[in-house]
Amino acid sequence: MIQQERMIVVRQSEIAHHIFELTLQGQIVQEMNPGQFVHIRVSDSFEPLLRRPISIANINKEAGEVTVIYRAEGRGTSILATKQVGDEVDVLGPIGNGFPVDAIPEKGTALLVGGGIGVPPLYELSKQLNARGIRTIHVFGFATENVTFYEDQFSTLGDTHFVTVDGTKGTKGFVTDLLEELKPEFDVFYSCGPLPMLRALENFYPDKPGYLSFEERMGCGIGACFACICKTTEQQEKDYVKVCSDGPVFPKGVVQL
Amino acid sequence: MIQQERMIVVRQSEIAHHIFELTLQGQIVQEMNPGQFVHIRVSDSFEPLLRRPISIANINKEAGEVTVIYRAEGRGTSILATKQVGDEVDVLGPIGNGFPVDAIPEKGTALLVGGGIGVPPLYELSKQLNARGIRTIHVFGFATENVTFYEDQFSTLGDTHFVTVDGTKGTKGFVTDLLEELKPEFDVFYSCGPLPMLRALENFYPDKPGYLSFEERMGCGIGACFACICKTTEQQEKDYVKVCSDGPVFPKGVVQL
Amino acid sequence: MSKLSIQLPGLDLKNPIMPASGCFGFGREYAQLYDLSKLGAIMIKATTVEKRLGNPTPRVAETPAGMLNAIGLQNPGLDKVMSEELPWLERFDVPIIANVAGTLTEDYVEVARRISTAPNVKALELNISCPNVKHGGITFGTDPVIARELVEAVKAVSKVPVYVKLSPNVTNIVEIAQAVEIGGADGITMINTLVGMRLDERTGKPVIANGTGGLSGPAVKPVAIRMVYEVYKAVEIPIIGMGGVTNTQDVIDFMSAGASAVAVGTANFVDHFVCSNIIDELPAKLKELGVTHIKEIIGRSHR
Amino acid sequence: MSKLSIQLPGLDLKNPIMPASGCFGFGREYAQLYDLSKLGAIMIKATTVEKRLGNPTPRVAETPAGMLNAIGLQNPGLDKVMSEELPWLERFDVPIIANVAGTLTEDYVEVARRISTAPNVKALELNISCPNVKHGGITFGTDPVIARELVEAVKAVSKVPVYVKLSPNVTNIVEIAQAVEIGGADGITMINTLVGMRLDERTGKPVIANGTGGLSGPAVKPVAIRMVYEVYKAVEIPIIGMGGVTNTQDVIDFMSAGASAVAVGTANFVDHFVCSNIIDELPAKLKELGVTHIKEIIGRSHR
Ligand SMILES: Cc1cc2nc3c(=O)[nH]c(=O)nc-3n(C[C@H](O)[C@H](O)[C@H](O)COP(=O)(O)OP(=O)(O)OC[C@H]3O[C@@H](n4cnc5c(N)ncnc54)[C@H](O)[C@@H]3O)c2cc1C
Ligand SMILES: Cc1cc2nc3c(=O)[nH]c(=O)nc-3n(C[C@H](O)[C@H](O)[C@H](O)COP(=O)(O)OP(=O)(O)OC[C@H]3O[C@@H](n4cnc5c(N)ncnc54)[C@H](O)[C@@H]3O)c2cc1C
Ligand SMILES: Cc1cc2nc3c(=O)[nH]c(=O)nc-3n(C[C@H](O)[C@H](O)[C@H](O)COP(=O)(O)O)c2cc1C
Ligand SMILES: Cc1cc2nc3c(=O)[nH]c(=O)nc-3n(C[C@H](O)[C@H](O)[C@H](O)COP(=O)(O)O)c2cc1C
Ligand code: FES
Ligand code: FES
Repeated sequence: MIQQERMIVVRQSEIAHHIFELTLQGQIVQEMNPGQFVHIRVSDSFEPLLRRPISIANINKEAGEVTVIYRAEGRGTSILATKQVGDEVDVLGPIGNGFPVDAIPEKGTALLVGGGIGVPPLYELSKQLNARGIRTIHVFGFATENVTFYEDQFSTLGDTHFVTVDGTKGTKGFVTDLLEELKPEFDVFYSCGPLPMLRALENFYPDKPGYLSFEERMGCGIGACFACICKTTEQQEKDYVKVCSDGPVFPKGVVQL
Repeated sequence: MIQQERMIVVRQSEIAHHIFELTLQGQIVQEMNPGQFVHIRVSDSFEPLLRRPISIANINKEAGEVTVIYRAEGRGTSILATKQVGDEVDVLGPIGNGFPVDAIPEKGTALLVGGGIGVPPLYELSKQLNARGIRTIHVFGFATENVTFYEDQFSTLGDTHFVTVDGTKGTKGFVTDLLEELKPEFDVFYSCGPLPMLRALENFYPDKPGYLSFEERMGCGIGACFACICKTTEQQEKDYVKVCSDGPVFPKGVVQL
Repeated sequence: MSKLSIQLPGLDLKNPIMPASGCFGFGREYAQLYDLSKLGAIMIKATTVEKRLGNPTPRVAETPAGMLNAIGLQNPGLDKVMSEELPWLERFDVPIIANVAGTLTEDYVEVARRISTAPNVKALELNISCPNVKHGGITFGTDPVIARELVEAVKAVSKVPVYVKLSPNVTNIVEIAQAVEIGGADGITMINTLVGMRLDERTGKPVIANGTGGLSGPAVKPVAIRMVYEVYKAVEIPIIGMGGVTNTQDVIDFMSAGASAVAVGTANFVDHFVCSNIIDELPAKLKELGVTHIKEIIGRSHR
Repeated sequence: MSKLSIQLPGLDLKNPIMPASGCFGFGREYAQLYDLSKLGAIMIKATTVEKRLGNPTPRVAETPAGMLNAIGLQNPGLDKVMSEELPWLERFDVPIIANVAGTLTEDYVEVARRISTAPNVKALELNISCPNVKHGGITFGTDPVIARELVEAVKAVSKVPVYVKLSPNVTNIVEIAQAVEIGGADGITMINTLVGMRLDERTGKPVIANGTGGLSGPAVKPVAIRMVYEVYKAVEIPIIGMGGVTNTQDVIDFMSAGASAVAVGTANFVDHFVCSNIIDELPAKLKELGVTHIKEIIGRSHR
């Protein structure tokens, strides 16, 4: 159930260039699943006005803590980056349908493909897949070395490969270049990242089941305002889906890419 | 000269109910005089948009510190009240023409009459008058006991009398009731407070020289926008004065009351 | 709570607070958060004869103390609204105000005729901010004659009172308000959004795919208050005010200016419990103002 | 700094940044803060034939990300502006744009005729947001015919190019822009303030003594950008854009939408060095955008 809660900042740090890791404590953590997101109000004033959707990167139900990882670039996320331990943050969540952890056969292998700030939700996903005994392969693309993060964290969970556009870390190029080279064996792929990456991936693995997480500008974040619509493919019965409440994760082939 | 400076909060505390004492450090303190004010931007965002005019209550040129005392009631002052030691505050100042400390004969007596949040500028004034060897009598009106402040500070400078509307501290009633009773002997009066008080005072001492500090809603705070106009009395050559740049202090008889 | 009750044509409101059209869908999502029976009324998303898929995305953009939207009246169409959305809403004890849109007078008439028969639809809200294709795309709500004629046509078929939602993008809103009053409107709702635009900082192109969007949120409140104030002086029919309401004080402000009830739009996206919270806070606010019934606030700016 | 220079009718601008009329007086106060020769131009406070004392106070009120003002065109009158203010401004190397106001066409004509002879006045800005007493108080700027006739009358006497300042409180701003272009306007400045109101929270009465006031500041920027964008497509004459500019990015946005230069109003009250700071920051911003001369930005939204 979606709730609105004033969560408490328990940790915040800059883990890469303009990339922040923020841990919040509160009741609503108990309801969270990988691939869902929270809708964060960064200020109690009306400037900026709208909430910011941010993916859930790490869930710790015992401690009642959730970690998000975000790039502080625009007006809202820059304000979020100033929050200090003990501050309250107004969070609406958890929202949406996340990654299906059980969409993969037992002892199977999952390919997790992330791009930039699309990588965070794959961390909790990978943790939960590993907990189910699934092998995970991580292939992540970033613009450049100084915006990469969580290499150690992912490496303890499975094979982890980085690719950067400028070649400053790992292979040079895009994730598909690396996949071409690695030719990983797997059962299901899960992905989150920029649209061109999702598109390339769908074309790259036409025969594999996959789940993609989408981004769209949001208003309400709960399905009421029709801001975050994606057109569906012709095979679908519905003409459109809402990223916030129907997604953000959809099986491949649902959303028109 | 008016300057814009990011001053540093060195102290802030609530000294009465919703009444805050804030001390800021910066270069512009060197230029300050009693009765002038500073124009404070309470937030770097545009919400709230306008600066807040606040009187200078205490100047410490050696330490480069200025103290202001304000009531945190509206949107802007409430934000100001959250500033913590070390925070920066954007201050424009010092602004306007303050109280003339030398408008009184040597060894003379000054009557300082303040109402509520009009009391603060009289503190620096009293300090400077006392430094010149002037005797000061302080008569201050407040709504109720829990919004009074600086009794000790003023008492060390001269006779200090409080009056409250509800009688919870000092005499019950208005400053004029108390003046009726005290019948103080003095040479010049200085006053800051609500308009009805200033009006009553002008009528009360028709034969004494006096200086009154005015309030008006402000835009620019420096004389450019014509927001803070007061009509002048018929005796004046100019039709109007600007509270920000011509005032906030005017000799009695200048402003139409 | 009877000190909050308001009677308006067709509407028996427990309290004067209702979500604005387009900001609350058909209620399903917010029903997850709180009991919709608490609300004074619900203004549902614009309904058109045929389903509409709306504009390309991005459809929203943030602006200083406001937002732009160009949803494009996306809705499932009259049939589905009648067969699925309205019956679902019947579980709540709350009157529904159906927002009616179209591009031809016939569209409005068709939606009004049928939707006004739904048992829980207690009033219509004519969204006259749509471009009228017959008159070369000129917006219904910007011409007093076209607006009046539309109201007359809808009034002729509607089984419930008709409120007309005014566009603020006009030189003289009083003229439009008087025209729809003459046309037979039972009430006025105002304001709809101001037309605005935001550009992408890097490319300089409009952020919203549609180019322009409708500005809403706190930024527009001064314009909305001014318009409610002006229209209140000029018409006899009641006004439901909106535009930038985010808290209880804003409700008092709109009612002071002359609104008999108040709708909350954009603020539902920022504080998802805002309508519910305002309803809880109103009694204390009335006490603070020394008022025994909220009706006494209506139009006090003018007294 | 020549990568910032802009040539417009009558105006040789070092850079496209100028304070907006009414927000900078006649320059004296801001001259205490920085060298006015740095500015592209200065739009001085509205000047009328006779001195005006303006409206009662309070004249300003704060609103979400904006403010209302009802100064009421207070100014010392044409004689004093000619004999004291303009000569004083001659010490700076900066073109002056004289904002001209009145309530009769004759008033505008008289001010325009005389003020356009001042050596440093390089252009006029006709403030057509004033009510026209002859036409029953209808604002000059809301009727295309009245607006065009006013421009024709002023053009007939002015010795310098005439820019017309458009009011945003109209149904169709393009129509007004085209009318003043036909009337002979050399350029357009836009937008003036939106009419708004704020109520006192306790009493419910308007905060501003005048009742309504003009809304300015960041809140109105989306409306201003939309209008500049629309007018740019419809006229050939250049536009000086304004409405909510607070920083360098806002300047880029207005120029992208089609403005050839940009005026900064309310922001001068918030950051008193804003014009000077923007001028300093523009070169780096152009570099960031990969542009060699600021002209290349003008109208890029449309390309
Ligand atoms: C489901 C979902 C999950 C996301 N998860 C993450 C995450 O884990 N980490 C992360 O860094 N980012 C994530 N994003 C993107 C993040 O929401 C935007 O980067 C952020 O909203 C930008 O806000 P700002 O204040 O920095 O920028 P501004 O420029 O101030 O934003 C202006 C407006 O545009 C919206 N906006 C701008 N960019 C985007 C975008 N890419 N997607 C949606 N809205 C946008 C903002 O929400 C705001 O309403 C996610 C987006 C979605 C939809
Ligand atoms: C020269 C001068 C000196 C002042 N000195 C002091 C002081 O030392 N201590 C103190 O507590 N107050 C002082 N005031 C009053 C103080 O400026 C206001 O209380 C304050 O601006 C209110 O801001 P807010 O954010 O609390 O209220 P809001 O309601 O958010 O204010 C909204 C707008 O109205 C303006 N405003 C509201 N009340 C006043 C007022 N009384 N005078 C001028 N503008 C107002 C605000 O500046 C702001 O622009 C002084 C005012 C002036 C003109
Ligand atoms: C996302 C969104 C969708 C809207 N859709 C509609 C609509 O379908 N019909 C309508 O009459 N108004 C619509 N509106 C306008 C609102 O009902 C309301 O008039 C306007 O937003 C001003 O109120 P606010 O500032 O409280 O949002 C919409 C507004 C928003 C923000
Ligand atoms: C206090 C104030 C006074 C103004 N006076 C005038 C004026 O005399 N003549 C005029 O044409 N515009 C006047 N304006 C309008 C501004 O020039 C400008 O068009 C408007 O404020 C929008 O710009 P901004 O949002 O940057 O302030 C005034 C604006 C303010 C805030
Ligand atoms: S953000 Fe409102 S429907 Fe998705
Ligand atoms: S506040 Fe602008 S002239 Fe005084």
